[in-house]
Amino acid sequence: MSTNLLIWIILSPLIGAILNGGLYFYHIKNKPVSDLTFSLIGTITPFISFLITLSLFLRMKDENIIFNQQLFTWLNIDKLNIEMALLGDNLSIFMTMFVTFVGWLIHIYAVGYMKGDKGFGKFFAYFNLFLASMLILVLADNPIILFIGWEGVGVCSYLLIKFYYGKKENVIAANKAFIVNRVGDFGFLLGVVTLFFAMGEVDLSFTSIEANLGNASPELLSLAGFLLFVGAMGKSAQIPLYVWLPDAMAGPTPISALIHAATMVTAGVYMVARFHFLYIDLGDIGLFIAYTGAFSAMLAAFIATRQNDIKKILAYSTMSQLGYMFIAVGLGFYSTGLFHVFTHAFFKAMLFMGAGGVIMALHHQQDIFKIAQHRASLPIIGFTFLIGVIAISGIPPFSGFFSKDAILAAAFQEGQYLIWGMAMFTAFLTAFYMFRLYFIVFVAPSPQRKKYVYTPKTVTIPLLILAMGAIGAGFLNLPSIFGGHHLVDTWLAQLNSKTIHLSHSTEYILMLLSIGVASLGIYVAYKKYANFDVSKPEEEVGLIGNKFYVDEIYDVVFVKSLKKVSTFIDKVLDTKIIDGFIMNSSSGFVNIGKKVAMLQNANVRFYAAFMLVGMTCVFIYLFITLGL
Amino acid sequence: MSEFFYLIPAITVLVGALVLMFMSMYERYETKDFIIVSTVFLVVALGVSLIDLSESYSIRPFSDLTNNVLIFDTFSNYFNILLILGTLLTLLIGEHYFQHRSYFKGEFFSILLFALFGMMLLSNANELITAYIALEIASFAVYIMIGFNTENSKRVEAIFKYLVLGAFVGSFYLLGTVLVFGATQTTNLTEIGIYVASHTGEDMILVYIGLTLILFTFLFKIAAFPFQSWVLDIYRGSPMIVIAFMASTFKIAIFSFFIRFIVQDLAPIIDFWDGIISVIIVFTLVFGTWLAITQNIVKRMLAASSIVHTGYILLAFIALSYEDGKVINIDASYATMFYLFSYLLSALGSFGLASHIISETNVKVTYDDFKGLAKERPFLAAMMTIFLFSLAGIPSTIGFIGKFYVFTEAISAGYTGLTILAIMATIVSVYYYFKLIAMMYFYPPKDECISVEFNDKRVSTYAIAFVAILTILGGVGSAIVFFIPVMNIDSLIALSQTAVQSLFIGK
Amino acid sequence: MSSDILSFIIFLPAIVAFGLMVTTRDVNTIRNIAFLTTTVILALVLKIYIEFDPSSGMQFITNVPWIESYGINYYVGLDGFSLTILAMIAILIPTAYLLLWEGKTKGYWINMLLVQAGVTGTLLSLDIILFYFFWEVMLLPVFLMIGSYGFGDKVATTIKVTVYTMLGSLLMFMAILYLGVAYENEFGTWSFAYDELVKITTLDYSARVWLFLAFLTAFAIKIPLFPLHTWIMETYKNAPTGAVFLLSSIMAKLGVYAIVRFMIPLFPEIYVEFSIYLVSLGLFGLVYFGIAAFMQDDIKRMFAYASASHLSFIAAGIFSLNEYGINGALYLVIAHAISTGALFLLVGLMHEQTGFKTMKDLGGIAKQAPVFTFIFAIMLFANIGLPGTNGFVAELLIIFGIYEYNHILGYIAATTVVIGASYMLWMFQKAILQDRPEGAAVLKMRDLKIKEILAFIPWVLLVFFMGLYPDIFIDKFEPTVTHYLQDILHIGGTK
Amino acid sequence: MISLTSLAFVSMALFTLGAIGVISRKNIFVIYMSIEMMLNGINLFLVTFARYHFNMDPQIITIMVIAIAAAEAAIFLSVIILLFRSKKSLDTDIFTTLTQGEKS
Repeated sequence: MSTNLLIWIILSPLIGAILNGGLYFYHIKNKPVSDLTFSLIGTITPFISFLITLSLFLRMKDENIIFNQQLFTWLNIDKLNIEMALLGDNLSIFMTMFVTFVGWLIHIYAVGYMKGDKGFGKFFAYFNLFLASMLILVLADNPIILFIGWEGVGVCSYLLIKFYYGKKENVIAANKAFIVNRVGDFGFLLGVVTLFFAMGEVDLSFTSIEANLGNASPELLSLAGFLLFVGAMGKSAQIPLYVWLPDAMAGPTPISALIHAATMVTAGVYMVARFHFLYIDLGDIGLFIAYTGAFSAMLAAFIATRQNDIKKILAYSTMSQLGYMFIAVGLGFYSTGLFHVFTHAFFKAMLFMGAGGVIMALHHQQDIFKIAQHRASLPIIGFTFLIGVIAISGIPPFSGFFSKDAILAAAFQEGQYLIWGMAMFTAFLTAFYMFRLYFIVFVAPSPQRKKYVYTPKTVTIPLLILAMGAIGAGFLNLPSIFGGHHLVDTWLAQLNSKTIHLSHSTEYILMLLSIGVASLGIYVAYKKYANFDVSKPEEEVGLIGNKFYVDEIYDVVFVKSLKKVSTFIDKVLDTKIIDGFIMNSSSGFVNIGKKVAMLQNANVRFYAAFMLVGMTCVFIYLFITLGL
Repeated sequence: MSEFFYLIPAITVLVGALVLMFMSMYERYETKDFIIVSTVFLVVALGVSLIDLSESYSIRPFSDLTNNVLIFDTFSNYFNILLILGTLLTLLIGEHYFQHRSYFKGEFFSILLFALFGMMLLSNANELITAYIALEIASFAVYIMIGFNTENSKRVEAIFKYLVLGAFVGSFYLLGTVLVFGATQTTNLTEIGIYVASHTGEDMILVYIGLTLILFTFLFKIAAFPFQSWVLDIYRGSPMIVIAFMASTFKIAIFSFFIRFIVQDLAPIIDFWDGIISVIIVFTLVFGTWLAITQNIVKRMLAASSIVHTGYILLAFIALSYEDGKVINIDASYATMFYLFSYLLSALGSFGLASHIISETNVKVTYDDFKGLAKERPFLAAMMTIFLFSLAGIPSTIGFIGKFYVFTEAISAGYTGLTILAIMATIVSVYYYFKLIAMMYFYPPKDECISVEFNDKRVSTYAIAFVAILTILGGVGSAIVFFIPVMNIDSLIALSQTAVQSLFIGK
Repeated sequence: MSSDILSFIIFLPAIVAFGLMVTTRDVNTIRNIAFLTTTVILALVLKIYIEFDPSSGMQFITNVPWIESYGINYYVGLDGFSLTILAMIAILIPTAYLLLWEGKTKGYWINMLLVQAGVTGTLLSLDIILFYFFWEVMLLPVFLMIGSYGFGDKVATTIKVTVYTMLGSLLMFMAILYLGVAYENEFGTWSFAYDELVKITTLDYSARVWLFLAFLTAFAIKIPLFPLHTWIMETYKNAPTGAVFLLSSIMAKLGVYAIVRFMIPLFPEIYVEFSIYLVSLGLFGLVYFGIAAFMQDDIKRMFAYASASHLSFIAAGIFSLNEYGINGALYLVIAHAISTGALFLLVGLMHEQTGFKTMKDLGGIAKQAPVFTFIFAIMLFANIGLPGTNGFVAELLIIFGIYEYNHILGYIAATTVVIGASYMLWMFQKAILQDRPEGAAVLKMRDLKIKEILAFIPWVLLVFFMGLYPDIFIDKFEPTVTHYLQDILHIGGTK
Repeated sequence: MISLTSLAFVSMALFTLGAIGVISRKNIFVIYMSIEMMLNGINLFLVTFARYHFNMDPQIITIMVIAIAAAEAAIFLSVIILLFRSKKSLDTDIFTTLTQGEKS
């Protein structure tokens, strides 16, 4: 069943981007364009795609069909045939749904947030472009087209991080993000290539890949699976390619951060789910993924406990939540993982928006202790922030609880007790550092009295909507023990992911455990920070405070050494050795020439003698040949 | 009186020489008049010899009287044309120079024509002593021309050296003749040829030795390896215009005689010297290259590069070889002749242009003096560039086609190694030629080198331009610009073919 | 007449150049007429591009004798390969004119015209002597440009690059003559047409290897491949913008083209024997030059390394000898020509404006010249092969090709994704984006004029159109590649 | 009668002496005389052959050679005069100015 609407989901934000870009140039070159124009274009276009998605979703629900749009043959060489085609199956529509929805809310939020910024128009151009690429990524029908979107979001994040390019650090952060992502893409591309040749050069659409997996040898398949996951590591900030995420917070506070956190980084999870048919048979690779996720989750949680920058904390929490998702998909519980993606999108978006509100209110102050010192009274933000914090710490009945708990249960059921343990511990840490954040920013006693700061409607309304999501989203996939119907799981049945079939008693026990762990974390945080003297802030010290020195190590191992090699090649190898060899040999030739030219001493007798010698030699030769 | 007809060019030149000699007794004639007169005679000679350019003939006029020492055929005619052309262009290009130098009196031009006469005689000579006399006529004339300005000690030193070495080597030539005579009892090329063809082993030893001695003179005049030393000094010491004349014509004259001797008469034994000449070529190329890259005086650089060019020509020369009764790779001789023509144009152009430039002042001697010429006189610089390209064998000039022929023949004769060496020499030559071009184009002029007054609207400039155009046409040919029919390269080759074929008439 | 259109395209610029040389001294007239000429040529080329029929081989052939006594013909024609590159040249040059518009002298424009004639001739000539003829002729104007309008130690640079390239081409000349003689020995007649020379069978193994190496040297110097690259750094650094543009965007590509057109068909089996080393060499160059580019401070010097890196990658793609590799390489030829050409022109503009071309002096450009920065960014991302731009398609295909050729090498080839990005982005950051250090005066840098923006629009469109819908472009030369692989080389290719 | 060999030997000896003289002597006059000596050696050789082959051509050639030598002498002497005038000396080793160096 094909429809022409799919492409418009992508096109409408794309057109928005182009319009905004053009207008922006007009704005800076000729005469100013009002922010209203930009914001209208910027906000309406995502809404249109959301509506389209919604309509498609409803049709799918009624007629349960999948949409599929063939645009044109993108490339057709020898056996490599790549169609520019879009696929709207349950998975992609599910993803599109909340990407467009949350994205739309973010746009509205941005209108309020970016008010008065010089680059208002540019910002919306980038923003729409980002959404468009994200949608390409989601709706693509084959890995190559997917890769176009994949890199597209990479570039947009680059552009947004370096949004204030005047400052060197921002640009460097952007470069870091882009290059680290390229490392991931390196893996992704090779994964596709390996897959293509392993399957005997068949058509590359997902359906045909799924159909032809049989042709490939298992070794090559697991290699391809691994390489693809390397790509996911880069995009979704997992060990060892996570270093770019915290730095990415340099973008326009905190919206680009939000992009990275809520939307883009989930691409990796989505991609793995896309290739579920590949990973389902690769147990060991799956396990590897799960472990990577678990370790990333724990590492991030650890680091987050000692960070003072509100955005950095949220960034690390994102990373740790992504770890959870990878645990799920690694173990084959794709729908569970995606469900966590879904819920996470809501509460994490809300948290970032709240943080943004706070930062905005305090004139771009990001250090939580400074924020605490001269605190503003932000009732709505405070309220919603609390919801978000509870949700992420996994306290029922908030959405985070259900999704996270499902993952824990899954790990337990698979018998991966180590992973389960780590995840549990991470849950504790999560609750701890999130509430640390909350208590310091909103609760801990502050020296001077609060002054009320007005927050624009465009900021608050999306917050409230998301808050509802954060509360209610969990019920969409209510486990059967609460009489739920696993709506998400059933919707994503195509992924034929494993399901939880533990005995109810064990499930109850596990739930209680996780709740207990979470509340323990909250308690500790309360003890330590509820009435913390914010005038003497904690230093970011020690192993954890310095993020385990990973950045420094990378810097030494990769950057510095590369620079050394490069200098060596340029200064020594090329200049001295290769070129030196050529130059010296030529000058040596000339020098011999100078010596030889001495024979031209302008003395006639010498010349005559010279000739005579020559003639004699000839004659000796002659007599020999004549045999005299 | 048809036989006499073929003598007309040579005789015209001789008469012209005498007329000029007589004219020079009277004070009232200007240099201009002498130039005009000599030009007239040359043009007549050229015209006459052009008449029967393409027909193939070979006659020995008045054989009872001259006893077959002279032979007139298409071959000699071809070379005569080149020689006359060279002389004529030298005159026209030098017109500016002559008028700026007070000491060029009437005799100079008669001597010039005498030199030409000697060379033409050389290309007609069919007998060793006649060849020697012709050679000496030409050489003596050139000696005098070099030292014509007796005030300048450099000129004198130049003749002195040229004279001593020339006479020294000349005596070897005579010795060779004697030995050959001792064996064959004749000095007539044809009879020598018959003897060579009919004898082997013991009888030939003297002939080999004698011919080797004669070969030395040949190598001396074309400045091959052991005999190259004189070139740099003589060129350094002589007036530019005389060098232009020597460089372009003398080599041709020498080759005309020796190609005739080798192809027509000595065919059966030519392979005997291949070993020697190969070694000589190696040394000539390497040595010439070494000399050329180290010179900073342009004259000397061009002189040294002429040594290298000798190497190229010899490369084609040894490609000739003999198998079961006939010369194979006869094409090599065409290649040689074509290369001679191309070298005539390029050398004449470069030396003549240099002489034209320095004619007002004495500057433009070293590389540095050429700085900024392009800004000063762009058209001269452009033409100089063309000539240098041609010398370096850059495509679109005749020099490239010449090299193409020579190398192709050398390879097809199996001298791959030597050809690679020649290619290397060419690569280096690019360096020293481009250095001059760089000087002309990439630097601002030096103040003391800016010659105050000059007008380039004069005969010599047009002559140079003419040579330049020939150089380009010779390289581009008719087909590249196929919608504009012009001089076709093939026609030149065809001419030299008929010329060489005429050597075999009556055999 | 339609067969002579190629000759017209080749000689029109030369004739115009000579005409202008003798007639006028006014720079503006010369420039305008020259620009007009290039646009006329562009129109003609587009006409050809439309008329061209991909499925049949050589087209628009002119074949008249030039030097009969040695069987040398004036033999021109074009197929998919040459058509693609011809179109590329025709599109590139007018824009370059518009970018170089101001402050040039008479000789500059005349040289530009002559170069165009030379490159077009080189591209279209099918007789190998004719090819050599143009191959040398096209260099001379560039040398004049470098020497006359260059910077720094320009004369030494000129002499060096001259001798360097002559070294290569004369070795090739030797090889050509040897082939010609071999052909004459075998068939009794002379011929230098490439489709005749491939029939030679009598050469023994060692001879073929030597000839192959001679050809390889000539082309490797031009491309350049490791270790024959040492001339480019100084040259690119000291040469004027126009010359660098021509060298990097067009002439280097001709080296690649010549490999495809002459070298591989002449010695297929030697080639196949050596291909593993050649592919490795190309990839080594990719990494080596990429790393070297990392620490450059002079932008032009960095671009020298960058394009050396890309061209080694292209060469590797060609050498991999399968449909993916060759198609990708050809595609990258165009993509790289556009992006690098644009970058060089923009950097040249920046150099003219600010007087700097070293990163440490530059900075804060983006604030003053947003449009400039915008186009710079697009070209930069096209250059590092961002999906959606033409660079990506090409790199993807080359990676596919090399992977099919050899898996391990395929993995190395994919590093291009990372290498290219790193040094380019650092340059972008240091030179364009970030502000100059505190206290340093703000550079005065004008934004692009409307004329220049218009000049760039076709390039930008091409970048994206070729990136989003490559198939229609590739269809123009893909059949040629297939035919090439199957009928000329009798290897690979299944369709 | 005297054998060909001995006569040939004498003439070759003359010739060789001349050749050695050219390269060994400093004075230009002596150099000139050495060259003449070489020519005379050749003349002697010619005459010898004439005698040996009972052939008159060499006699004529001899006379020609003498004539040529005379012409040579004319130029040579004038050059010697010029050289002496310029440097007031006839030592070959001082006439070595034509190397690289100052302009002409």
